[in-house]
Amino acid sequence: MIHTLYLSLTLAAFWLLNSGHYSPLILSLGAISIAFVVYLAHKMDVVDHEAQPVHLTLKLPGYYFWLTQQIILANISVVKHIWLGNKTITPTMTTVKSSQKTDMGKVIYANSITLTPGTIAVDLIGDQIIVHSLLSENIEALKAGEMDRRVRQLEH
Amino acid sequence: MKDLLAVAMLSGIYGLLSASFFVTMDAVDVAFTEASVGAGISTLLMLTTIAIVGRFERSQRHKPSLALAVTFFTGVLLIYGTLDMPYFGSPNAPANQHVAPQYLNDTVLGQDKSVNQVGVPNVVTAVLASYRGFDTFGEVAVIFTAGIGVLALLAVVRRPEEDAKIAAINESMHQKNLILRIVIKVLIPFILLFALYVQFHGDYGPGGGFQAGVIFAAAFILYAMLFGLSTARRVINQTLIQILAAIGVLIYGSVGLVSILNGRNFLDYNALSSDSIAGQHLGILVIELGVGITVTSVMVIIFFNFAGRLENREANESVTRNISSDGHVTKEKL
Amino acid sequence: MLIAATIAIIIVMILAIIRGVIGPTLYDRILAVNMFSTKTVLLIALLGFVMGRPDFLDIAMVYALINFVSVIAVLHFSNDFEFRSSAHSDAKESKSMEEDS
Amino acid sequence: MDTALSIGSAICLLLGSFLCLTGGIGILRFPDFYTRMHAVSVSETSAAGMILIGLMLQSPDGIVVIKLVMILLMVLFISPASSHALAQSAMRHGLKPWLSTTVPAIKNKHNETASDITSDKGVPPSNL
Repeated sequence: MIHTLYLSLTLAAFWLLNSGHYSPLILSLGAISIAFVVYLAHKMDVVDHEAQPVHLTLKLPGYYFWLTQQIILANISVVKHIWLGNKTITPTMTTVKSSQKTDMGKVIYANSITLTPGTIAVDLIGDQIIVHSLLSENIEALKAGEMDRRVRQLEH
Repeated sequence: MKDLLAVAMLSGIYGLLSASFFVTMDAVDVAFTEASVGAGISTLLMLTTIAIVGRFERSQRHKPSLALAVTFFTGVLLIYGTLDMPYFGSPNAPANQHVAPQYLNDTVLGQDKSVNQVGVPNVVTAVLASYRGFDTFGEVAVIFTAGIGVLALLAVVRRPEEDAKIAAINESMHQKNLILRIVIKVLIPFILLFALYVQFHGDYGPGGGFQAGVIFAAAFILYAMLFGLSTARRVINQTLIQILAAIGVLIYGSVGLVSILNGRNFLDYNALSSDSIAGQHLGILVIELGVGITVTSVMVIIFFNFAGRLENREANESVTRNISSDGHVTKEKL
Repeated sequence: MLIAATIAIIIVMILAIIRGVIGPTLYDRILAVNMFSTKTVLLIALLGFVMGRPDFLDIAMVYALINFVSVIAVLHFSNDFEFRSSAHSDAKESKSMEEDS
Repeated sequence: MDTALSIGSAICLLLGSFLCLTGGIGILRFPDFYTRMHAVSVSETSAAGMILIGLMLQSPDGIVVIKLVMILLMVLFISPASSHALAQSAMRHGLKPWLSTTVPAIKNKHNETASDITSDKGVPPSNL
């Protein structure tokens, strides 16, 4: 129930922010559209704690702030190596263990790895994430577990 | 190039490129359609076809150089022909002297309510849906016919025993594509709502039934690809969607009939309401809805039948493979 | 500055097309298309500002979505494609490797 | 205030163009598919972010800013998913990555845990 409410609210915000036309006709069409989409979403079975992470709402902004910093730092290093050329890169592929319990947590962790330039989560099997990285230092940083810990904190 | 898949990828780039070109020419609505149809759905259907027929072209016996020469010659002639044409945007061009000035005067320039005949800020929508209502009706009929054609040629006969096998394949796929599955779960409601937003804001900005239908169908196609065709079939009833494709055309046509019954011409929306602007507005809204319904259903029908054929073939192949391996085993025993 | 950014993006689009044409593997081509369409999103947003018509942004949004759908489609059907390399592209790739390393 | 905004926007756009070009050079310069993905990832995160932020700073009204934010969020949400899907599919169809030979110490350590997925040192990538 709470997920339906959450979905309807986000959809309503999406419509209102995008629309820019607030005549009664358009608003009522918007309401009908939202109801229809929520109905379809229920029928498709895409309304649950995975798709609507209500419990994460308060914690996500802090995590994304930290992630943005990481992305900027990683960008600088990758840009440097693009200009320095192929001799300076040390591509590595290895597995990293993820300590998250839920699927949602694993997906956030894997997506954060991919979003950070220099590392790509190639595959996710059980709790092992196969990571390809441009530099071997990146893998070392991942293995140190800072990101893993932060995502795990997000789950609780 | 013999690799058809590479050709499909490059044609996707071509679609994106031509849409950017339309944007530079200020043809927003055309760019919108090109984005959703040219770069999106047609690439997707091409990929499905390649998956069915195989990736590599057979070696051809004829020489392509003659065809290339003819194409080149025609191209040169066409470019030579454009030299005689008026410059782009020239006020003396025939396109700007015939009916276009009246359309524009009636819609854009006549912002004054008493002059404005259509009352829709987006000129393209006004022209396509109101002045050119007949042509658009024809287009919808063409799309509907395409859907019927695909149904007639490719409709899959499904046997119930295959369902269990397909469901098992889907189950294994779920675990494999965990990340994509969750991302798409989050995304799908927003794609659907965005399609409806495009549908209903066609009066104000770029958009309308065609684009909205394609985006709406894209959401279903995404769902079918990630969650399996049989799950998607359970959500979207096949019979219902075939009926909806017809209903879309019927909605469009019946708007025309209502205006005839009110003593006006076919598709004259002024007849729908005592206030002519309100009538135009209502008429355009309803026919765009009809267009959207037909386009969505036909796209979904086409994709489902293509993909269903593929899935059936795979199921058959695995059946024959099992039989042949069984045969092998028995032979060894003998 | 808008014009400069537009030109930069067009140059990157050309680079992506080059990668799409020379391949050598199918995945490089998909990657090129993927990059090309992200750049198209940016290009359309920029053009909207250059031409003073910010309502182009809806199109940019459609692009972002459609791109995703087509990438997923390629990968979904990839099991049905015969992933075999021609000897020709093999040779080309290993040659370029030698030059690079 | 206006000049500050336009200077900020110009800096963002310039930086975005530079990052974009870097990504474009990376996709041509890097040796194999997986490393090229990193170059694309640069142009999709920071370059797109910088250009869109630059545009936000010179938007005429609120709704444009909101749409730009939405495009940015969408790009940031979709691009890791599609890169991941691409890499996953490439891996499963047996596209071998080109791995470095210059850092044997680290590589050997990882090879113990991941010998089944990595190809041998310095072997050029095989094609599909």
